[in-house]
Amino acid sequence: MNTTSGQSTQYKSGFQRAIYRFSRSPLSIIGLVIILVISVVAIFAPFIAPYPKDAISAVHFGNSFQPPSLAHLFGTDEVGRDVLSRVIFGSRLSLKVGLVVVAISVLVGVPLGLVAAYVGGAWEVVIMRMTDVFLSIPPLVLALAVAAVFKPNLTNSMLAISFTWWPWYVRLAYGEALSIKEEDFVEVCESVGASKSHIMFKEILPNMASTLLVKVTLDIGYAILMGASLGFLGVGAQPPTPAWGTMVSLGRVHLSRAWWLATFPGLAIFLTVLGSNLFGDGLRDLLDVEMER
Amino acid sequence: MSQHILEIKHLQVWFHTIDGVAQVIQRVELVIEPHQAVGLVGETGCGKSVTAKAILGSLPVPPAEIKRGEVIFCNQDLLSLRVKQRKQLLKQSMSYIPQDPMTSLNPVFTIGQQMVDLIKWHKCANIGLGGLLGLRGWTKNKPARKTALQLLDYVNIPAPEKIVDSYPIELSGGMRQRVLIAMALVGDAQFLIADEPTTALDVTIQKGILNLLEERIEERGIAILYITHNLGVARRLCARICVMYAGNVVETGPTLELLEDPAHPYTIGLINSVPKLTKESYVGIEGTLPDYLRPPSGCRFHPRCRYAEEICRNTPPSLREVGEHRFVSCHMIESFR
Amino acid sequence: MTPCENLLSVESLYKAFLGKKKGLSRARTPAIKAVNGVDLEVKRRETHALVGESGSGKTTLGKTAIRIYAPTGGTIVFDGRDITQLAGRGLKAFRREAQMMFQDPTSSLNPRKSVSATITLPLRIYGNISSRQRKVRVEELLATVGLPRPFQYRYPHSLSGGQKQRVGLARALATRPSLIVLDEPTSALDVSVQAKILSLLANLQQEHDLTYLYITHDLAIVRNIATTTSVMYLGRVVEQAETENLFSNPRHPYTKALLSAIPIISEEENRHKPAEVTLEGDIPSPSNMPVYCGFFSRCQEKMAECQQVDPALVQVENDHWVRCLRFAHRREEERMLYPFTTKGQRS
Amino acid sequence: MFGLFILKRLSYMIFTLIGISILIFVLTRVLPGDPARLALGPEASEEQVQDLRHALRLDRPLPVQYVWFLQNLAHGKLGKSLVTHRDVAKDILQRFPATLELVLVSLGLAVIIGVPLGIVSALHKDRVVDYVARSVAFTGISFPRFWIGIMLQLAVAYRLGLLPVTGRMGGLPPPHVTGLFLLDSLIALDFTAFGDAAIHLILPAITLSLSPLAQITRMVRANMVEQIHKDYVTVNRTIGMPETLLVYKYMLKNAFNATLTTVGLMLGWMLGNAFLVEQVFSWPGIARYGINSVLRNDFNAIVAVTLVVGLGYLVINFVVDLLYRVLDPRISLEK
Repeated sequence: MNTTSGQSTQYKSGFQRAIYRFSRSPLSIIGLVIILVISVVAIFAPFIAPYPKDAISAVHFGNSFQPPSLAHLFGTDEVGRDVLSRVIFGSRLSLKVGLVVVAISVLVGVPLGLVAAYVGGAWEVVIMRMTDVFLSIPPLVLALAVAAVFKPNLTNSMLAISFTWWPWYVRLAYGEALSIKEEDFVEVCESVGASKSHIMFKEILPNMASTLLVKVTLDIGYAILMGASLGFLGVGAQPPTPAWGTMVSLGRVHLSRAWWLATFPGLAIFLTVLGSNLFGDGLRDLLDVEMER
Repeated sequence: MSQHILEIKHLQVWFHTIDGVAQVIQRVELVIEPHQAVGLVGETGCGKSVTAKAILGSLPVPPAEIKRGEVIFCNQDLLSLRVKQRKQLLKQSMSYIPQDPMTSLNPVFTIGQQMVDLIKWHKCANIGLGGLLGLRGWTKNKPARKTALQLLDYVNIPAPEKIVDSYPIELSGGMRQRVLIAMALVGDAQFLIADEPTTALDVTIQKGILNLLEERIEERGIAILYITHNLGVARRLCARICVMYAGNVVETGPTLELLEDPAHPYTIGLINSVPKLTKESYVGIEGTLPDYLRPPSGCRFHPRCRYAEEICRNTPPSLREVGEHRFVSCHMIESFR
Repeated sequence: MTPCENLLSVESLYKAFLGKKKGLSRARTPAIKAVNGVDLEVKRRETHALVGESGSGKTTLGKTAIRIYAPTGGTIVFDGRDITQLAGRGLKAFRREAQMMFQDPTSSLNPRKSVSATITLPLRIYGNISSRQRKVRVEELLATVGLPRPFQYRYPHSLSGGQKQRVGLARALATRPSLIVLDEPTSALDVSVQAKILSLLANLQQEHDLTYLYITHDLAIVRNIATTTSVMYLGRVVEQAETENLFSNPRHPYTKALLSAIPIISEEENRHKPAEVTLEGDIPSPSNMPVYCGFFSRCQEKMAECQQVDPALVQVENDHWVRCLRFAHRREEERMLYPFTTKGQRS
Repeated sequence: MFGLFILKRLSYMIFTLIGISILIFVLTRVLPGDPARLALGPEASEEQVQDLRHALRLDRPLPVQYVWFLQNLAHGKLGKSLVTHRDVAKDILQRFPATLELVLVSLGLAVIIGVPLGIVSALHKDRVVDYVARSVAFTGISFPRFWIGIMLQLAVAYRLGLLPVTGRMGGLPPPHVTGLFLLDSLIALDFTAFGDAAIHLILPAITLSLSPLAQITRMVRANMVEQIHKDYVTVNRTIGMPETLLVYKYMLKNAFNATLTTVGLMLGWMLGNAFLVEQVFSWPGIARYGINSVLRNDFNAIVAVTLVVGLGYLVINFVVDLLYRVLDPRISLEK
């Protein structure tokens, strides 16, 4: 509705409206809270962790396999290191995996998707067929193959995951760009003589930003999950680095005797992924409604 | 009680949105006689579709709220009936033609399947498990399919046998609209609400549909509430016209009288804004539509009205009789007519 | 070269869209012949109306005429220069002289860009003026289309339909074009808003010596603003004449049907409408075009030979052309009187 | 019309399959890490490694290797596994039914629970049922499969001793007909074997089906909610069509088409994720075989497993596309 005679209604700007609607759905708030907590924990890990030295190398054979107690909230592992501290430092690694993988995938995938959709012709066939090939292999298998060939460490596992992840962004960008390029304002820019790159990156890309944001939020969680899976299979970060996936895999060996070794890192993964899922989904409902207007 | 087929008394509908409460329908009065075609005319956002939805009971109640008013149909107030009762009443005597033929038919079922379900349902309460599963054999059942074919022929669709087994996507806009009209004529309803059925169609096809509607309505003696934003279409089909502006009925009257000699300032402005074949000059109406979140006090047209006085700004006007079946909702009507 | 009388003239223009590719094979679904041999002349400072229903190819013709789409056949001459084969820099240079205004207000503005960003884009490409001058030019343009200055900071979702169309118009005026193609600019608007936009367009035509190619299906508007009118059906011009002439003496059966179908308001408008004509059936699909007269299936006055011969555009009066066999006999007489002016076979 | 579609899709599948083979072939051959050295281990002498390289034609230029590889592939010979020294094709044939059984049961579980849950939560949008369903969906997706597997093992199998911890069969497997123990035992009417196979299957199936269950619920809910806003729903409801008919016939069929693609995707997704579940429950399927071959860089096996899984993926997508066309007339009738 537009303004009436003179006094213009005080409209909540798009952003305020978004905040109001976001605050009305409890699930999204929980998601946001979880993500904030984990990011804070990751940033201030050295100060938060009760035994910062345990995270890397310290060894106290004395109190190995201590069950969770006041001194060691998450108990201690087979060499006596405090599991809580290792989990806290592990959050750094996981967030790094999530962010790096998503960043690489967006930087590689989105421009390819845009070119395939807008320029079309040979580009479209080559890019989309290549994407189909990559996507027709289950991601874990491909990542596993790539990670195993390299020396197993964190960086290689991140590259392996990105190697299988970028095609999803090509497909997302391709689908969105195809529908946006039908809009009249794209034709207007063409008729005014704007360059192809201007149209792709300054006209089409901003309009898919919201869908991209939703996928990025969800994918950070899934990338962490994939990273942990690779760790679990032994191709991720090697001990003693405190990676959640590896900790679960090692904890599994002593499962019967020390259940807490595997349980708490797994719980941490679960919480992170849950947080990013809830927040991402809340974001999607929010942006869809905004789209409808 | 009254011999009107439908009577709306002082209907008021508000919508609760995030930005606040939109007082969309302020006061709607409407009377429809049996076998009479009444046109509800107004620009986008004046609340004509909301009025129709209020009658049909398809207003989504969470955001919408019917503050007050009665919709008396066959001597019962629809608004106070329970859903089950209202559906039963509507099933027998009221039907509806939607606006956009492209999206109003279910895309994954053939025309025949949808019509047979409707016909079956009109006759008996339940349509049995076969109907529910949409088994292909089921739609071949003789009586319902025969009625469907008759109805399609009744709305001048060429080759109904082919149409019955085709999917909506295979039909043109005009053809789909005829199917929707056939569906609306399934039960022998005495009252029909048509929500701008021809807006999405081309002019020549629209003419065909209007002719069809006119003939069938006269034949069956159906009363119709025809909603449109096009005065010309209303003139062609309706005996009486109600002009709506910003949630109020501002003027009603017999079609020819109202168009030749409009009374309410808004109707005058509206008729003057339409480009005519006689090349009379057209001048729009100053200002813009009011904002329902902060509607202007008193008469909602006062910010755009030349004759607005102090009284117009404070007290909302009510419909006053100014001639034979002519009603106008304006305080200053005597001063300039 | 003296500016010739026609700003834009188009001869036997064709535009076909290739059908969808069938799998890897070369075969495609039949091409859709949107524009099927059109001749058109638009004089300077004139409003030439293109009238027709959906599927008649009027929008495609409008876009092809100013090279938004590349034509598949025929020639386009703009201000004396042949722009049919223009490409690259040449095409870009031409673009500033002809702009377009679109039908759907919401989809013609990028929702993520502010009003000033939308209007500045053409200025940045052609204006080569400093950013400060650009800001002044934007405010000047907003004033021309009747929008207050602070509107430049607003975004499309907070504007009404009419206001969005005014922004679209301001953008079209940015490069000071001489021709604007208006694709049903007011059909998505309400009557009261439409009237204001139409009067704005009329004033701008006087002030800036603009030529309009006005595409619409609303004959009442055409009657009020157009000097010449071409009626289109299935990608072809079936009748073209001075607007007065077309309304007072329509020749082609389709034009008569169109005129008789217009819903009118006042009684005296009836006098301007021809006898009652109602069409049955639907427009044949443009992919399998009949070889004979496209209107045959719906024509009330069809004759036997209408199904064999594809009629050519024939001059029946000074500046009044019809494409119908009923007037074909005129051609024989004409050959004697004006041997060289039958439009179809320009030498 | 259908013939053309099938032909087009088949050519498309073959094309993608070749793409996969090139991708995997390059991965195993070109990237650093000499397969022969890795296979024989550090203590093997240099010329032993050279013999192996020659035997596997690793010393030839890459294109020649690829052509040789394709010829073998054509004859169904996938080469010898460097670890078990048995023909890789046999290994895979022997293990594939185990994975298939696990995947099918898990998918069945996910669909049977997921679809109704999705419908119910869509119809009662933003009410208690909806929140419960959505939180179940979210937790389902967020659980790391391997972790939930371990937790189930710990709690149910180990502590409570209700179910077997690992493995596929307690006693003797039923006579081999299809390789699917449940089916074979039914065919042989040996109910004890059936019971034995079933209890072994419960934990891994639950673990594998958690995430697809969540995805299906979300997709069904999203599609049903999308249908609610469609014009034809409001029109039918206004005409007075009963809710049950409207929902379960008209809306469900529309929603079902889109759900089908998700089910297809889930089946493909499960093939990939069986790796983790089989590792946790030491389930003798090709996934576990694949992991060991990757860890030991037994590149013949890696290529074979990837090809088989890739082929499975493509076949599933093809079937889903075919069903989609049958169910939704719009696509095939598009003029």
